[in-house]
Amino acid sequence: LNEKLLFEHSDAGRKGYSLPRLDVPPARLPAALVREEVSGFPELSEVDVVRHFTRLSTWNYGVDSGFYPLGSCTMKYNPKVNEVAARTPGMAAAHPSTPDHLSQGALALMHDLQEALAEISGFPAVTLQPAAGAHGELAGMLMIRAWHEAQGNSRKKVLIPDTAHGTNPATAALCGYEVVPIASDGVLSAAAVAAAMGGEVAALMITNPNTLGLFEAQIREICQIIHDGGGLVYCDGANLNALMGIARPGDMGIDVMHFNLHKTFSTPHGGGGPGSGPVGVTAVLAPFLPVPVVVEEQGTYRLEVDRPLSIGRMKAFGGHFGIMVRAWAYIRSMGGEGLKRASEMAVLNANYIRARLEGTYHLPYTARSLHEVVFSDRDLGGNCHTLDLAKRLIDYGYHPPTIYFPLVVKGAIMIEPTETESKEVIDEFCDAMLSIAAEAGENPDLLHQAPKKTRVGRMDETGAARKPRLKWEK
Amino acid sequence: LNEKLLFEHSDAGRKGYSLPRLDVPPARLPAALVREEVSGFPELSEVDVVRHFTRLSTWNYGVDSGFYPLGSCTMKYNPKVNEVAARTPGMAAAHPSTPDHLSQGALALMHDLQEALAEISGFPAVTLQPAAGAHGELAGMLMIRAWHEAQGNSRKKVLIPDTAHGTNPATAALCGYEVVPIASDGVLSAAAVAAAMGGEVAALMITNPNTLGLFEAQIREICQIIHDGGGLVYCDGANLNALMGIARPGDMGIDVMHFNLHKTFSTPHGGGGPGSGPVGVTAVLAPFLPVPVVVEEQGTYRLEVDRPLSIGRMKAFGGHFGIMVRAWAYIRSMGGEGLKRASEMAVLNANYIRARLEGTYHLPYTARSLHEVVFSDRDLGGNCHTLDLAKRLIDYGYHPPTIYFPLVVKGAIMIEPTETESKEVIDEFCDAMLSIAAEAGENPDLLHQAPKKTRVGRMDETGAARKPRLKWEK
Amino acid sequence: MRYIPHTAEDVRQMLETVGVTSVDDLFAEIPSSLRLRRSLALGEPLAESELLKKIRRLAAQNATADTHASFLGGGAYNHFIPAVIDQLISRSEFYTAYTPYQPEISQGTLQAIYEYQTLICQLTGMDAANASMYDGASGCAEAVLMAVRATGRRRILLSSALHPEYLATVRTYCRYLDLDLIEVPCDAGGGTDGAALLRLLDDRTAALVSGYPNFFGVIEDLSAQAAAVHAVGGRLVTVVQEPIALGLLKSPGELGADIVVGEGQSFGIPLSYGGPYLGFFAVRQGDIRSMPGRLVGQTCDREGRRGFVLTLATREQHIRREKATSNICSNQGLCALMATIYLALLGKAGIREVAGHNLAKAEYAKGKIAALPGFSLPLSGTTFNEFVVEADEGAAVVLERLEKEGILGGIPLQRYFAGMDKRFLVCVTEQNSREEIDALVSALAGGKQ
Amino acid sequence: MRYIPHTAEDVRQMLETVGVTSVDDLFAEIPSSLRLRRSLALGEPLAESELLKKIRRLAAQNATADTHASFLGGGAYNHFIPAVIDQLISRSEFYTAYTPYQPEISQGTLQAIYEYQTLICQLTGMDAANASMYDGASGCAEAVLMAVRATGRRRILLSSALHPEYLATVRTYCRYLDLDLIEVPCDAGGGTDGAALLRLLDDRTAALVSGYPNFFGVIEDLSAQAAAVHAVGGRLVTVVQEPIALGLLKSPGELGADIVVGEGQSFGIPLSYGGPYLGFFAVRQGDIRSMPGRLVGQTCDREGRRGFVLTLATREQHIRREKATSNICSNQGLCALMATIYLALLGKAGIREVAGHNLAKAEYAKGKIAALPGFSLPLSGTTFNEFVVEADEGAAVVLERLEKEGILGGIPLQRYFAGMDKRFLVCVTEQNSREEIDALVSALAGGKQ
Repeated sequence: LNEKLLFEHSDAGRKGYSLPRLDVPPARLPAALVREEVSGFPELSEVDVVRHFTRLSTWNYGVDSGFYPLGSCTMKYNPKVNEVAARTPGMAAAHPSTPDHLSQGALALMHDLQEALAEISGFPAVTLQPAAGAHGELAGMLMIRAWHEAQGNSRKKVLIPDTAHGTNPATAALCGYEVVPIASDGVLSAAAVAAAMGGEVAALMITNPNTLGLFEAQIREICQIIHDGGGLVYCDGANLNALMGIARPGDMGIDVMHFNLHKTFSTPHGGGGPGSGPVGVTAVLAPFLPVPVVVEEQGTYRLEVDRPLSIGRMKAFGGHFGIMVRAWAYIRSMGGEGLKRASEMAVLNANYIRARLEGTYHLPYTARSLHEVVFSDRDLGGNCHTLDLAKRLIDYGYHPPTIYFPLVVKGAIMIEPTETESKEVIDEFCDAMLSIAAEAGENPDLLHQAPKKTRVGRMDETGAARKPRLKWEK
Repeated sequence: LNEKLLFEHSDAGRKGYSLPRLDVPPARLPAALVREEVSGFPELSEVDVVRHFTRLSTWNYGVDSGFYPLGSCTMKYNPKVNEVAARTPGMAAAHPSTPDHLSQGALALMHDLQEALAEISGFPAVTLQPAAGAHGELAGMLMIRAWHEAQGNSRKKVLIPDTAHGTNPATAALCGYEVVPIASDGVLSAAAVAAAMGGEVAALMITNPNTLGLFEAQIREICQIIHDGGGLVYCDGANLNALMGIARPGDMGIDVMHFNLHKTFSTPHGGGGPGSGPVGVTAVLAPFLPVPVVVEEQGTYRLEVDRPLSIGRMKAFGGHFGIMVRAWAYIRSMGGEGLKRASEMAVLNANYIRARLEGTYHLPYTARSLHEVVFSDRDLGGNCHTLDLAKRLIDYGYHPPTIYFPLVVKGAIMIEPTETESKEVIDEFCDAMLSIAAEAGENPDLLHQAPKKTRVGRMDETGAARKPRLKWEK
Repeated sequence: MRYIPHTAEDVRQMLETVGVTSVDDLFAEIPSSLRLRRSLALGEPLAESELLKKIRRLAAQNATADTHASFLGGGAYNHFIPAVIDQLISRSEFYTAYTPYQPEISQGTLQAIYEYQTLICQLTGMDAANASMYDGASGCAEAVLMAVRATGRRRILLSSALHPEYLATVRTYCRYLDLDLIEVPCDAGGGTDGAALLRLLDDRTAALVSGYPNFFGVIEDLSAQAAAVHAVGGRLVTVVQEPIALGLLKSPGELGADIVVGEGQSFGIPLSYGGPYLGFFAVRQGDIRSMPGRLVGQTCDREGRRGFVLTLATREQHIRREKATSNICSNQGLCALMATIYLALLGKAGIREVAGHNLAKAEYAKGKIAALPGFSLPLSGTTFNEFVVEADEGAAVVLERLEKEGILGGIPLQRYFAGMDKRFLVCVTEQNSREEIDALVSALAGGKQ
Repeated sequence: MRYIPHTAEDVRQMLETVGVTSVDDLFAEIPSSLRLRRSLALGEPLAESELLKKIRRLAAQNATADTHASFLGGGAYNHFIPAVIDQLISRSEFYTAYTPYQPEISQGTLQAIYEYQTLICQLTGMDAANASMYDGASGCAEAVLMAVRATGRRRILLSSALHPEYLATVRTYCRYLDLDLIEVPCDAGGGTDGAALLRLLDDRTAALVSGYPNFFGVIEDLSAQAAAVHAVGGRLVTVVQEPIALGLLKSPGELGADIVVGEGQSFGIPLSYGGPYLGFFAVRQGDIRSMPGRLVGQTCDREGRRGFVLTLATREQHIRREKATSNICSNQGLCALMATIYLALLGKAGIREVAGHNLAKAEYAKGKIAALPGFSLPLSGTTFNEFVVEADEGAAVVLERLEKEGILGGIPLQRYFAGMDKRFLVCVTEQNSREEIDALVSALAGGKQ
């Protein structure tokens, strides 16, 4: 089925909305302020709108459609009861400016979540305000800079390993920092860090386990070097799903870390958002947390805003509360042992995939994997590349892995299965991967022409960027 | 994507359900009463179950997927707010044995719905208990028989026109009646009824508008003949969507009629049910209504069960309350004028389809159509039949019309568009119908091989019936 | 009008194509004397926000397990409903579809029903199940009719420990079919009296119909009943009004039942003040073609791919008309889907565990109540999750007292049985916490404990 | 464990394939000294039923428009949300998907965002909109950064009538970027002071940032501000915290704005105690490549079929790293979808009608309150659906009194502005009935009317 744009369905006079009869006298604005109409706006009945979006949805692929092994994105199952929890009227309809004493349920939940994240990560203080991982990074790096400034110290450099997410350098830049890349050999060595450290260096930004799915085994030594040099260590928490109940970043010497509630804590990705990116910090950094912070005193909760050293606000209001409710529901449903089991099974799944594919696909880094595994397209035959493999997987009914990232692996294929996938699902996926590798040698056109079973084929992305068409016009 | 059966996914030890820790001592039944296990039951995690049914759903076609012109089924849009209304906790969680004084909200809604149906149909008394149209028919015919018996009158025959739904004769048989068919010529003539009427005839069962979409214009005279002969008239209310606010069956001389809340009143069909089949009757028949009946006294509502002439219960409890909530929400959302507009636009849509297709498709009965129109496959070329047309429509993205019914039309194609379809949708459908008629002449294989775009093609139905496989076995 | 898309211009163009000048002309075949010359008195249309306000106001006038501690059972049960079910049945491909007449675009519904049929067979121990009936009561009536068809006999023995509303429904269905409906009394345990049964059984008997558990919560001796009724050539119809019990109890099929019907509401279907619920219906292999209702069967398409279709439709009304096995022409499709999802989530271990919790909670409550002065458990039979309590001071007084403490204490049996004014039926499920049960006991005792 | 499917046998087989003997061995690379040697102290897992009980108990401790008559606005608005929205966004293909990196299986998300971008352009009168930002406040901060990039200037004038939390967010984002942030005071009408603005503008000025309507509900004179800021070569950044107003008001684009950002929560997104909301962001044609955030563009596939893709990604962090226009690497996908559905349902007529109701209700309330002794409306500017009230007895006292009568009367301005202890901000939307407004007025008067 094809589906036109909303605007192409429109017919003058239709409406899919109803208002009660106006029970007060009508009012007018001064004519000079008033527009004619919202030109171009669609006019549709309710059934038009419902069919339109129902049809659009069928062109999408979600976690509920099938296996979604997007590396570094932790596409785990999103429990349905969490959706119910977030929609509980007393939660979903609460206005953010309601007085604290009439918001005790919301505040209690936030406080409980802060405490749970602190326990999981080993950081004594947590802010829930940041809206997403990158936003949490920004908050974290601003706190690091604020701490340095509070010491009268204006260091200007940040060390970032070559395996880092692109947000890390972008965030450092937003804090007025200059980025100094460090080469790793899959795992960062304390020696490399020691060589790069100096009096100008404010911080190191690290991801652990890193984007190759490898544990930064020298993390303790690395933190020690940075600390000894007067710097702080930021950890990108995107890969926390490997570590829950196993090891805590706060115990490793790290000073700041953000959480991705939409990865580790099972909240839905929503087609690109909203996420939520709380940040945990050491006691030293706690005074710098953004406001508001939820504080408990004798069983009563309040939003504390008067914190003189705070970096300020990251956004309006207290953060993505609706996402917090879901994450809280997840943590309470799993319990401490359940979270540990989640990390264990996530790591087992990744290692099982690795074991099944290793002979066929090239594995550039061979240290033991944690929750994800990165292959390359080196050994694919028939002039087939990672992109072709990805598109062919679509025809097999799978969402492709993350591709061409991390940049340190040429033609990277980054697979993160998560713990919610059964052995059955993983086996079928591995079978497909092996079958595609065979096809690449025998019938490479199957890969080059893929996908064939989708509503549209490969798109002209170059054309899209060269002459951008960013909105519909008649 | 293929999808195995639940049982084929199963793996010993999985569970998608959780219970609180048992807070009382465990108990045991005498061992002789206890089974080993429920042999064969599946074992799945929550994500397994969610993916399974999500995938299955994508093989279905619903009203929200597109146009569903199934004649006599009134597949109108099912408003989303009605789903919310039915799920309101105070409604969805109410136990049917709650004392009346603690169920006033539910009872008030039922009473209000009874009154609204009475107003729409012109019948002074309404029961909401029957579970579906055929169940309402049964209740209605039992009341007719009970009335006769109460008069000491044991007539044994029921007149049924050849255009009737198959449920009509089946229902009459369940009431111990013998069925006497009457031939109509599209519309039933008073003369034919007069000729068939006699002292043995308990009732006439009629559908108005009938299954050809034609109004039974002599209905008043027909009712008079039946009444004069000592009989009663039952009306199948399946086609009420043509008449709301236009004319009322109760004003035509009809004695009993059932409603289909899942047709006329927009409640979802649910893949085959649940429906709801209230019945309206004249004052004379009111004492025979099934129990319970919702009664109001000075603003207080109660379920009345002590009605000595009642035919008894049609089922446990008060009926399909969840469906009643949806129908009530629909009626209140539309108001009196809105319901009339619905019937008007439903009839306009049917006549517009008729006008657009009449030159190409054979129209066996030419009286003015109301809410549906019946064509035949007589003029289809290439040895194509109604079934082929239906399957080809699937490839065009439509649900086929009702086919091979009513029986009086050979190769019937029965199209009911309903009022919720826009001119745009209807035009596209008519274009498809015309295009298929052309294909039948030019390339009949397109029809014979259809559908091609579905997950499975035409099924071996004969094989299925010859050697029934009605459950999965290892 | 948010549900009707026609603009004035659409209507103009369409009327022109039809060849009439006004919408009113479309109704020209309706005699003028029959036209309604006034507006329907149904009030102004409500905006969506007003409608929701109104329904919430009404809903607030109903007592439920959210507002009260509830011990109501008696054919409708307060079990936990996992959130997954509503999420999945709310997919419009399921709930806005019609009967799967076109199998090529209905495989979702068809496969789910096939799975449902399988689950019901596994649970009941029977060979085949239909796609569902309206509810337990009407399913029970259809079972009686089927037993009559299958045996050619016209005498039906009905246990008087069946749900009274099921009995009433059977009577309605059979009202004009010239059958002998005979009630079999109960024994002191609350089960069908075995001695009386033997007296009443004869070679004109088509069937014995009894509950498992029965209306009083008592687990009947199905083996003995099966032996007795089979001895005279009749059928045993087993009615399961609380099928969670089958997670623990031996299946009726194993004990000799010939037709098993019941109420599936316990399987993830909201109480919803009485409906829609789910009648399940299962039979032995030899009786498949005389079973009422829809059936889904496995087959394959032209290319050999597995698929599912409605089958054996020759039994049904749209083909057989007055000779049909039943006049039913729908099934409880969406409710059957709910039950299928529910049972899939529970699985083999879950159904047993839930049943175990129900039993344990009810036994705990029984023990506490039996120990209270002024209260007794008058029936000695083994029960599952509900049981009859007798109160010296009278059921009505006691229940009213409980109500004042926010407890819906049970169903007064006087509602169904004249003279049982001291008895009420108490149901305890996995949803009732120990705290709630203790509060019930304490309130029964007059709050003086 | 309902979310983890591994059985003991699965684990055994998988470990064997991996070639280790225990799950613990998988973590061998983690130094033993870093291993957590105890269980996480997070308590027992809750069953689904317990979880729901717990969340409901918490939810009952929050006051909302369901429990109180609410006149809270100030950047988050109580508008009606049609049921359709939740039904559609609950389709798992939408909400469980990730960023549409693979366009062939993401056309649903991509087309919806393209429609969203179009709707935002139509509403704001701008040429291009991105796929959304976190919220209005962070969008406002990004707009400041963009103005700095686009002009190469470092001086920013911020209206002091902007939402105080937006101002605070701008300050946080700019904290270490060496910019001059200067506040422009308000005039007596409650708008940005025009004379002060002219004094502060100079050729180092990158942008003026002002609200429309502003935090006090007042409709600013955008034309004059645009003329003034353009005269010195700067940009006008318009911040719309209540975009329902754009159903009636001239679009910022028409009045000369260069960058329009705002909060889209009003468009069908639940209040949800402050988030997730929706930052919209729109610019003129020439600025597209310096805009932050994701963009969806139209293109076609190899066979010429129309389709949509993420485009102009060269601006973004995963390609440009430290040179990116922003560090944002997500959008508010699902919230943008809600807004798209909301606006599609309202359409051209609906958005105007809703805006008209808001205006009418607020004007009605203003008239009644202005007439009360002891109360005044201190600002003379034209407002849309919120306005400032001054109470002689002090805002805190008044609001506390209202609270006791079940009314959330408004936001005390003392919370943000020292010395404004008599003022509070009252918001009236289409959700407030006349009855509620009258009750507010009566309660303000001390209930003595």
